[in-house]
Amino acid sequence: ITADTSKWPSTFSFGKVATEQQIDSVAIAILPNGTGLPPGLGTPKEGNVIYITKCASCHGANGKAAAGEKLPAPELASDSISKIKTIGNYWPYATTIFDYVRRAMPYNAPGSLTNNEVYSITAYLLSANNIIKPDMVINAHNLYKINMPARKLFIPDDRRGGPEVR
Amino acid sequence: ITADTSKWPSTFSFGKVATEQQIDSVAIAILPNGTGLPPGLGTPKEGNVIYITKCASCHGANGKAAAGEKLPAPELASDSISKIKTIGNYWPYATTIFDYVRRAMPYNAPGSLTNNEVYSITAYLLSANNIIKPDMVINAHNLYKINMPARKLFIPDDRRGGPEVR
Amino acid sequence: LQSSLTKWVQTAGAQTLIKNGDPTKITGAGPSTVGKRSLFEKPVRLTSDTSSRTPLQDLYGTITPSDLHYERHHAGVPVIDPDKYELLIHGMVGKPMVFKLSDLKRFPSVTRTCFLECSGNFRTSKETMTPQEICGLTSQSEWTGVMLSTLFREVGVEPKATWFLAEGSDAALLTRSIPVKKGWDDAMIVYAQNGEAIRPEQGYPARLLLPGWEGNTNVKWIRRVELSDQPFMTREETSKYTYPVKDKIRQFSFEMDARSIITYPAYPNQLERGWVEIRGIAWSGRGKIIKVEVSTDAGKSWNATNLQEPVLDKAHTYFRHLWQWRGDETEILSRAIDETNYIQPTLRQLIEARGISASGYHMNPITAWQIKRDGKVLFKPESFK
Amino acid sequence: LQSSLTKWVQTAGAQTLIKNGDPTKITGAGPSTVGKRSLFEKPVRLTSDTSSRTPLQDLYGTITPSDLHYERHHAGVPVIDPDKYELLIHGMVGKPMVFKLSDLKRFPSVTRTCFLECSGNFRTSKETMTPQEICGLTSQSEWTGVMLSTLFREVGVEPKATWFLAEGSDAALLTRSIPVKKGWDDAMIVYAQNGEAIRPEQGYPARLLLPGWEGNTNVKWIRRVELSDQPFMTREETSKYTYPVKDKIRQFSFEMDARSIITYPAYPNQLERGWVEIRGIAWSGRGKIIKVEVSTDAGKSWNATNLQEPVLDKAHTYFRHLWQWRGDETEILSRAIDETNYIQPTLRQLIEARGISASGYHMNPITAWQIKRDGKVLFKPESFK
Ligand code: HEC
Ligand code: HEC
Ligand SMILES: [Ca+2]
Ligand SMILES: [Ca+2]
Ligand SMILES: [Ca+2]
Ligand SMILES: [Ca+2]
Ligand SMILES: [Ca+2]
Ligand SMILES: [Ca+2]
Ligand SMILES: [Co+2]
Ligand SMILES: [Co+2]
Repeated sequence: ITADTSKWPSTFSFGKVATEQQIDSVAIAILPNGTGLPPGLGTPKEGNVIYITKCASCHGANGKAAAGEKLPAPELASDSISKIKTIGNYWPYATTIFDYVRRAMPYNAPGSLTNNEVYSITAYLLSANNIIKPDMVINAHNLYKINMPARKLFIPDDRRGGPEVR
Repeated sequence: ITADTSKWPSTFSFGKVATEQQIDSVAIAILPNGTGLPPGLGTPKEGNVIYITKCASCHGANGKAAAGEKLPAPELASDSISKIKTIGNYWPYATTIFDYVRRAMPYNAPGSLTNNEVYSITAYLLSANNIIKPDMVINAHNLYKINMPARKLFIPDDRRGGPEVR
Repeated sequence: LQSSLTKWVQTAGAQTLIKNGDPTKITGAGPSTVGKRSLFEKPVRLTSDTSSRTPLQDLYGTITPSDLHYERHHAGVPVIDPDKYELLIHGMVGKPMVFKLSDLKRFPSVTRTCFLECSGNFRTSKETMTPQEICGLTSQSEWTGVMLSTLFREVGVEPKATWFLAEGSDAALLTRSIPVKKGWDDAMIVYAQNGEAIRPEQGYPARLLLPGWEGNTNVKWIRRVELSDQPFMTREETSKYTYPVKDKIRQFSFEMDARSIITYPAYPNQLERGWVEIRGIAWSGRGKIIKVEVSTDAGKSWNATNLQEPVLDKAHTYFRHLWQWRGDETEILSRAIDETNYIQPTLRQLIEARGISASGYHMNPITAWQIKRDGKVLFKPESFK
Repeated sequence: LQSSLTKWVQTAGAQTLIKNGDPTKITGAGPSTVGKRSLFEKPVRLTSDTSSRTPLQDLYGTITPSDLHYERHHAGVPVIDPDKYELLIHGMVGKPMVFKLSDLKRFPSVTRTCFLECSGNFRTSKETMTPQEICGLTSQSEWTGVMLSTLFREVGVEPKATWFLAEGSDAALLTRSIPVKKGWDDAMIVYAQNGEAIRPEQGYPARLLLPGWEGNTNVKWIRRVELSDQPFMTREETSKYTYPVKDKIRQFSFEMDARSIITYPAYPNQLERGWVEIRGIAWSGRGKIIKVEVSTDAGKSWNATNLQEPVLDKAHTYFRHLWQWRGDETEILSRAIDETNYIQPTLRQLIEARGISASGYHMNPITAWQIKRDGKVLFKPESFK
């Protein structure tokens, strides 16, 4: 699967140079260092209101299933005894919450939230997982600095190839 | 695409030995030496009657298209000036007529003719192509002996492989 | 509550018809038991009463989707119940036998990819012809089945048997005589195509596969193999699938000689100036393709092309050649060269070799495409009578 | 009069529903624009809300029919108009560019066959599980498209770029971070599958193909590639597609380790005494399969099997082994060995290596089938928690 590119032209000139506007309209990804976070802000309290209206029907009242309840979507918050993987005990970067919710949630209306709504929901979920205080204001300058408990557990693939089962 | 059969058993014992009856019910092929021709007989005259009822609608009144007519099926008889390939100028073996008509014609009711009907139609088609006399009786003992004009033209593939275009 | 997600997903299913919505904002349809093509893709075979042609210009790579495999029937497509299906092998054998489909599947099996081509796969008339119209009676599949030699071994083919009859269970009871040698060599009884059961139009539940040999000999819906010491001289090997060569008629012309066709750019493509990857398929019934050459100057000079690996025996081989079109009028051509060093001929060479009464069988001439100054690509018809 | 034949043929078309007639006496249906499966064959994917599984036990050879390719979606299947489709490549590049589908198709193209497998492809619970239920989240296609390296060259990827983000245009806007090295190595943007346009469920009109890497990274419906000097830590590479290994969580576990499964005999087959060709598929995300071994005595001894040629890199490889079953109760197992000399492990070996909190991701244990005295074939479930 390697082509002999020695006779290729330096450019085929297919396609067009992307304009800044074209890029900005879709380049919504956020890096763990906060690059890409938009202006705006949010609080757990406002997030809670939005969460109840737009998220709770699938993810449970507080991001948790009541006893015996089977949710159609993953639980999002955990207490210390929970074995279920949630933001609190499994997510290594707070920026991922903002990025994911903005692109994919609510499941039935993805891309419908304003940046402020996403900041608020992110703040609410972090608070519900006891990671931030219930009155913290979240924005582009502090979200990426939040220390996530699971961060220290993550290691890049340590399989080494070859005969070893790992 | 060659298997190492050295470790194979002498027989896998899948399938069943075929009974004589099973074979006879389907083994209808006829060799050019007449092997396989069934008992029975036919004449061009009787064949003509059957032909008109069961064949002419597709193959034309006498196995030929009238001027300007486009038949839905091949012409079956030719005169000396015709360039169209028919039984008379292209078929190398008379046995093929019996074999083919019995298995495949009439197109809309294949396998519906009796052996005597097939003998008669074969006789008719040979006669319509001026290969036999209009009063000849055709049966298992003489069909394969009929000399077909095109026979001498046929040669087995004379391409020899390799670079030659042939 | 689980059902609320199911409901969202199902509601979303109805939205597949929304062609103009932003797909990133509409939950899509959920998984299905059997997939379908995109609403925007409608490749079709071109049908006649007795055949249909593969849309070569719409395809990429080497596999023909099974539902687009070319067809050539002599009495339509039979409906065969696989539980009632039987293959009889008899004649000059030690032990005549009947195999059910389930028996055939129990034998050691083999998978191979090869092309099929109708030996009548040749048309030339007007400039507005697509690869499908010119050359669409060839397709390629991955076939799985049992080697005919495995069955020959099981029934004990007698040494004096030199030919066998293959008979289909269609309404034509189509029959062909095949040299036993091919049976021992690489013939197969195949029951699977591109991973699944063979399709009805390709011989369900089982067909004869004779790699590299003219399509008609690959008897579909095969029900019977009769070993003999001579050919049966069936209608399909006398009246049909034979052709005048000078003052003789060539019979039992089995192998398909090497051939190729450029499928891009081709009619009805509209070429744009600049770099063009010329693409096409090449194949030979006599073995592997070792080289495909392309000319972009109407046959004056020829360039080697890249062959897509793996290059398989008797298989469509994808070729590609990078070319810079500067807007000049020209002709582009391809020619296949196989491992026997056969070079795909021009129509003139074929007529020279076979005489002017050459018929449409086993015609494998070089196909030329005309490139017009405005980028129109047109077939270059050549009179052949 | 031509139409009278057409009429016969069309009347015959209605007869396809006659299942019990003698097919040699009924003219069959004529050719069609698009073929259909036999009425007697109904292979189906097994669906859940978000996935569907390939019926491995119904298949032969190495190609998965496109409409039976496994699915795993995170927001369903989007409907994408190919004329509106665009791929943006930007970030750490010399020249950010937008390619329409027609642009992508103009670049030098490549065809390759490889498997895809969801890294969550592992189930074990009861004895009555088919290969499809245990292991149906893997399929294989022949893919055609442009090497990602060709596009990297075109946009001028900066040397400091070490990762790229791949983003789908489904309603999940699914994103994964991929090392740039894979992009230069064998990554592709593919637009064709098994000869035709890629199917909607596999990413129409174009997807990322990362041969050998976990299914989720092969981003479907790809709309954007952003070059960066670090991974983006998206939800799919943090919350999902990571797994506990002892006291750590393994992330960016891309390669699918070698695996195999016997697809015949398997549940629900009923075995008959005598010779049996054991058949199955083996694959590795790290290169070619060099050997598949089968045990017919519950793992005490192992036999080499025949591998169907051509054996391709990172591809489902069909294996076969002839075995005589005399009616004894036993277990049959297969294990794949790849060109890195990795030997497919047992579940116990995997748990030993990863600890008891091992999840279902990247689990590739040996699958065992129990053969009962009466010929019943049952899966052998193993508790793993
Ligand atoms: C209609 C159902 C539904 C609604 C409403 C919904 N979600 Fe979800 N959510 C899902 C499903 C289903 C998933 C799992 C998707 C997947 O795995 O690809 C999910 C996943 C998530 C995840 C990732 C969980 C994990 O463990 O990886 C987060 C975070 C999330 N949703 C947040 C939200 C927020 C915030 C809202 C409201 C603004 C919301 N969801 C509304 C169905 C819903
Ligand atoms: C409904 C139309 C129809 C009827 C009725 C019909 N035929 Fe045919 N016949 C065809 C067609 C169509 C073909 C060409 C089949 C093919 O090429 O596979 C054909 C081919 C033949 C051929 C071979 C011609 C050649 O050049 O190879 C013969 C001989 C023949 N028919 C004889 C008969 C006879 C005898 C009958 C009546 C008993 C008959 N046909 C009735 C449609 C018909
Ligand atoms: Ca790795
Ligand atoms: Ca020959
Ligand atoms: Ca017609
Ligand atoms: Ca049945
Ligand atoms: Ca479900
Ligand atoms: Ca369009
Ligand atoms: Co043909
Ligand atoms: Co997956």
